[in-house]
Amino acid sequence: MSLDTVENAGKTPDVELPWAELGLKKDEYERVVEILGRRPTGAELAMYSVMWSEHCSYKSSKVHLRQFGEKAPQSDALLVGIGENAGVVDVGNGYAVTFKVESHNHPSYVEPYQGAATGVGGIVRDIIAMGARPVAVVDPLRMGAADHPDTKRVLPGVVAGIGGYGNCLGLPNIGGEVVFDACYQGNPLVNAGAIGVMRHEDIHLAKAAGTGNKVIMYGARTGGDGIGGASILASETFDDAKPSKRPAVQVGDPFQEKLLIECTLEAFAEQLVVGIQDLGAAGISCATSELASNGSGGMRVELDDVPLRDSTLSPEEILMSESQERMCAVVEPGKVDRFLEICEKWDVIATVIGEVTDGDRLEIFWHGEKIVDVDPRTVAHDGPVYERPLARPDWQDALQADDAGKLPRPSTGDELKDQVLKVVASPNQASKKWITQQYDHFVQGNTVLAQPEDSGMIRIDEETGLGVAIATDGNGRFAKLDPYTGAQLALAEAYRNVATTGAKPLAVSDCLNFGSPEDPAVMWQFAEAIRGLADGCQQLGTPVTGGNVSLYNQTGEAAIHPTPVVAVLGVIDDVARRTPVAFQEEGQLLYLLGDTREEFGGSAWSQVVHEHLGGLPPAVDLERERLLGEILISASRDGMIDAAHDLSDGGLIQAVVESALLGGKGARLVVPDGLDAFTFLFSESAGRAVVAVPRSEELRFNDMCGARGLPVTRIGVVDGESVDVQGEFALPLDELREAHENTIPALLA
Amino acid sequence: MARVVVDVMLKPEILDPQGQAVQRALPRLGFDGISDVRQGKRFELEVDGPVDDAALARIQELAETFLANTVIENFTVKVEEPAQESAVGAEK
Amino acid sequence: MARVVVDVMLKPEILDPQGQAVQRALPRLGFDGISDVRQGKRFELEVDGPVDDAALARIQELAETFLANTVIENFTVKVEEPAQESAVGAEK
Amino acid sequence: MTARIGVVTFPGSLDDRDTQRAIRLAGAEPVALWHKDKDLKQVDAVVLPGGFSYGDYLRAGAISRFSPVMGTLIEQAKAGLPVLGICNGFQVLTEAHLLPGAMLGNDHLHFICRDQKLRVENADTAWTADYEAGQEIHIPLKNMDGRYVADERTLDMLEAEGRVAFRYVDFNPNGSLRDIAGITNEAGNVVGLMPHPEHAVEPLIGSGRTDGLPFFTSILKKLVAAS
Ligand SMILES: Nc1ncnc2c1ncn2[C@@H]1O[C@H](COP(=O)(O)OP(=O)(O)O)[C@@H](O)[C@H]1O
Ligand SMILES: [Mg+2]
Repeated sequence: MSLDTVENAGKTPDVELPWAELGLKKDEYERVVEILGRRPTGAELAMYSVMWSEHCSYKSSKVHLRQFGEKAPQSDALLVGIGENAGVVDVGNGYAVTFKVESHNHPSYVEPYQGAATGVGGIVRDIIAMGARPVAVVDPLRMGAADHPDTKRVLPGVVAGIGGYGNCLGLPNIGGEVVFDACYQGNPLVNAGAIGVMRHEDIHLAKAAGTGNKVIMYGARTGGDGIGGASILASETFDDAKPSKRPAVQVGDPFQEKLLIECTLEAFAEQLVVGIQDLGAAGISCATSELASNGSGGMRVELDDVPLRDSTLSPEEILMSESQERMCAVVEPGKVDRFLEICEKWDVIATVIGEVTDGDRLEIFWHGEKIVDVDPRTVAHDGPVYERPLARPDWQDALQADDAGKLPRPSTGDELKDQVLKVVASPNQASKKWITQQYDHFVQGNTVLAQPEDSGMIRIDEETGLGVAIATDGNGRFAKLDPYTGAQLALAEAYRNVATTGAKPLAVSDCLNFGSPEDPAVMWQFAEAIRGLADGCQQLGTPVTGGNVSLYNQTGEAAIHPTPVVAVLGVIDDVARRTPVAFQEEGQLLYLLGDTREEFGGSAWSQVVHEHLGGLPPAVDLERERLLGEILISASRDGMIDAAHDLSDGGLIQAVVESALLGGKGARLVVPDGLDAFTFLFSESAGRAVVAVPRSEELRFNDMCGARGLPVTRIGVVDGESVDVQGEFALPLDELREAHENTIPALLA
Repeated sequence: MARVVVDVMLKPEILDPQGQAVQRALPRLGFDGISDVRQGKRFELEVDGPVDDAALARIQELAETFLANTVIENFTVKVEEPAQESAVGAEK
Repeated sequence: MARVVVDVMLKPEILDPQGQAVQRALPRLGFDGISDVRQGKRFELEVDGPVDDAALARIQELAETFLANTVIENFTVKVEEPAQESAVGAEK
Repeated sequence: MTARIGVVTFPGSLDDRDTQRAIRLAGAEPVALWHKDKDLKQVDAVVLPGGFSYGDYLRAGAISRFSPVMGTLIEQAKAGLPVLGICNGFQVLTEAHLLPGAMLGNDHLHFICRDQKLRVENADTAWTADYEAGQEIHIPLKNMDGRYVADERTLDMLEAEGRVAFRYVDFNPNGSLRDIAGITNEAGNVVGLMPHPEHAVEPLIGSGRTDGLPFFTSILKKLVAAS
């Protein structure tokens, strides 16, 4: 069959297109026919099918995600909310910050290096598309069992890919996570986040306004990569001679993306850009339909003008290609020449492919024939919305009844010591230095804090020292035990991590990684997690500015743990006040902030010592988190603390060991009255941090906590060459260091 | 002892940023007339014992499972006959 | 149009950690009997027009000044005869 | 008067802005130079900054070495213009044969980013006069292709002529022969090293030390004295 034009589609209403192979449901196809008033052309079907896919349309998650808007707390800081490429927050002094987390899970399993690399590339383009200069990246990762042979294939490849791309772009990597759990064996999670900075007046939105304005594609040539269904359209049904398998994995070119960043920023600086959109999932289909539908008019595109890497591509394939490192800008006719000049300066290929029209149609032409004639809103915004059935899993009660509090506990000091060593050396608690030293932390010369600090911190203004901090957290084990609480715990931990470094938490982005939405149990986990996160953000006053949903993380019947990953962004008015994790000086007093309860459900201890997952996760008290945050920020501002570390996985002992190893200074700890040593060391109660207070500040610090009603307990002092728990055990720093630092290299190197 | 060479190249439809960077530099160096450059990997394996069909089958498998990722790369396996080697080029 | 292949390998006296990493992984993958692995680069150049002596001389120069760094690498230049190519191996 | 120090931006340069900041902090005037311009804008010295010029494709520095700016730079460096190559800049200098030897992939095959201890072996170059010979400093290091190699004869010559400018101490992060972190040409005006002094010029930022600042004050003093 030759070219399927709009005219042809009108004349041949009975031709049945392969909608099922493209992933559309029968009723979805019928809706397309209804919208158009005729059957779609192949090119139109290509566009609808990708734009109405789960990934692009959020059809299963939309009804739940609405809560982020409905429950959004009043926040003066929010300049651009959910719905744009990334949210934008005011951080003062005329600066705005944009940030977002996305997933690149599946491709990273198939081709770890390129999958992870292109994940970084994609999230960075979202940031540029807002008008911002990207300033840092983070990479929350979840892998299969640490000792599984396939983990040795996937993780080093993923790390090399993230580093390979981010390092080459010149973006410091300032945070992330590495979590191992067998549930991720066939579905590792590779999430990537980026932060960008701009002046308020530079915020750009994805819209094509102004009749006669030109649509310019620039960046890499379009190739046949990342085309799923289009090749079915193009080959099996329309032209059997074509190769039917196009690669689903793409190779990234970070060098090209670096040039894209520079030339985009130069064009912004000269105010040449009316609207801009990156080309990510669904490629040109997405960029043109979104630009057009967010603008006032229509758009006309000459597909022949798209620079190609492979001249045999069909128009359907060009529309669906997900080739990396491409952008689309809308530019006034008088400024087109200058825009093209800047692209040429940076050796970036740029071509005018269309213009904004005064109609309301998106029309696409190929060899002079019209192959697409649609209302762009129906493609970009009117996708199907599903209220999928959800049901609390039948195993949930039994899981929660299997209380971790009943597990045998260590009964002697020696036993306690052995278990401490075991936890500190376990893959999830061990130092991730082998991984993070493959990332550039220094580039751009503004990094204040990076791994292994509680949050990453970047100076954004040299004059004043204004800075931003970011932390990402998630705990699939907690979320499995109770998805509502689990999501709030992820939020609480990221919030706490930011506050611990002295920054004020402002806003949230998230990446929601779950199994199949067609499984009611998974859908229930998903709905509960969103409800928890939305409620939590409302209570903490930190709006969700954007994020990403990744579903179908499932091997056969087995879904991953529900894994909401939460990123919290904070601001600090002078980075000189930042509080580091490392103990700074011998003799400083150690205080534990917050309440410690017997909470072991989902804990590191239960996993490492008993391979157990059951019971309830720690309780969440967000008012307490907020108070703790305020105290940590005030203490940093007033110079009352010299080091601080939030407590999370592994409990107090893990935090103290990390601060001690980083500072090269030991600690003497005393078990406080009313607690047994085991609970003191291993409980994972939320809302806690440990701080080191210079003796001169002791009174002032205690008074402040007392006045605000935050429980504060003196637990010891920074001292010596070991971590010493009075009456229980002493562990030399050397021994702890070996335990903590050798695990990951032994598994991966 | 014999040498087996495994050449691994990106599939033609996959972007080859390295090859492209080389090609784009050629005009600046004063080289015209080269319309495409692809850059891949060459593995030289020194095999103990005879390179019989069984040995080659195993190397074929090695290439497929380890030296190349066949999602994005093609490979070829060749036994190198020392005499024939540098057909035109001189080894420098 | 013809294809010219330039193979670039590290000089024998230069440590090749990539090749060594491959070789070290072999026993784990169940492959014995390979005593050495070296990893290098393969460039495939598509040449417009005939590959005559003049063209080859130019490519030789290109390899020497650009594709290889002769401080550390050796190279060979070969015209690829399409028919002869995959001597033993199948292209996968 | 103060000195004007050029910083070349190649496509893919990353630390050009940081290097300009370091020059400013040292009290000199940074001047942006563009790879496509042959003109060096009459600067008094040039820094080739770190990064991944041309993506490090082919070999690190191999493509940049042929850019128009390098034509002029090679000529003037031979005539005595002070040139500092940091990381990618060092790689460009070896590819351009302004410095002997070559840079290869790290022996452990990974990118490595760390605060690295170095010893200043030669404090007589244009860029190291503010250090003492034998002084140990900490400078951030971050690279994929940082393994310095040269044949034995060249290495012996470098040692004999005191042209090993910096050596890694306690830990060799990339397999460089004889722990070489940086070298100088015979005249001492061209220096290249893998670690990044421009990332060690402010307390709090990066490694939090200022051990890298003397690179920039050394050249400033020399230039001001000469003028
Ligand atoms: N994949 C990664 N990329 C970058 N940084 C990481 C990564 N994994 C862990 N880190 C960093 O290592 C440190 C410890 O991580 P983690 O134990 O997860 O922190 P926390 O428990 O405080 O959230 C943090 O600074 C974190 O940002
Ligand atoms: Mg923390």
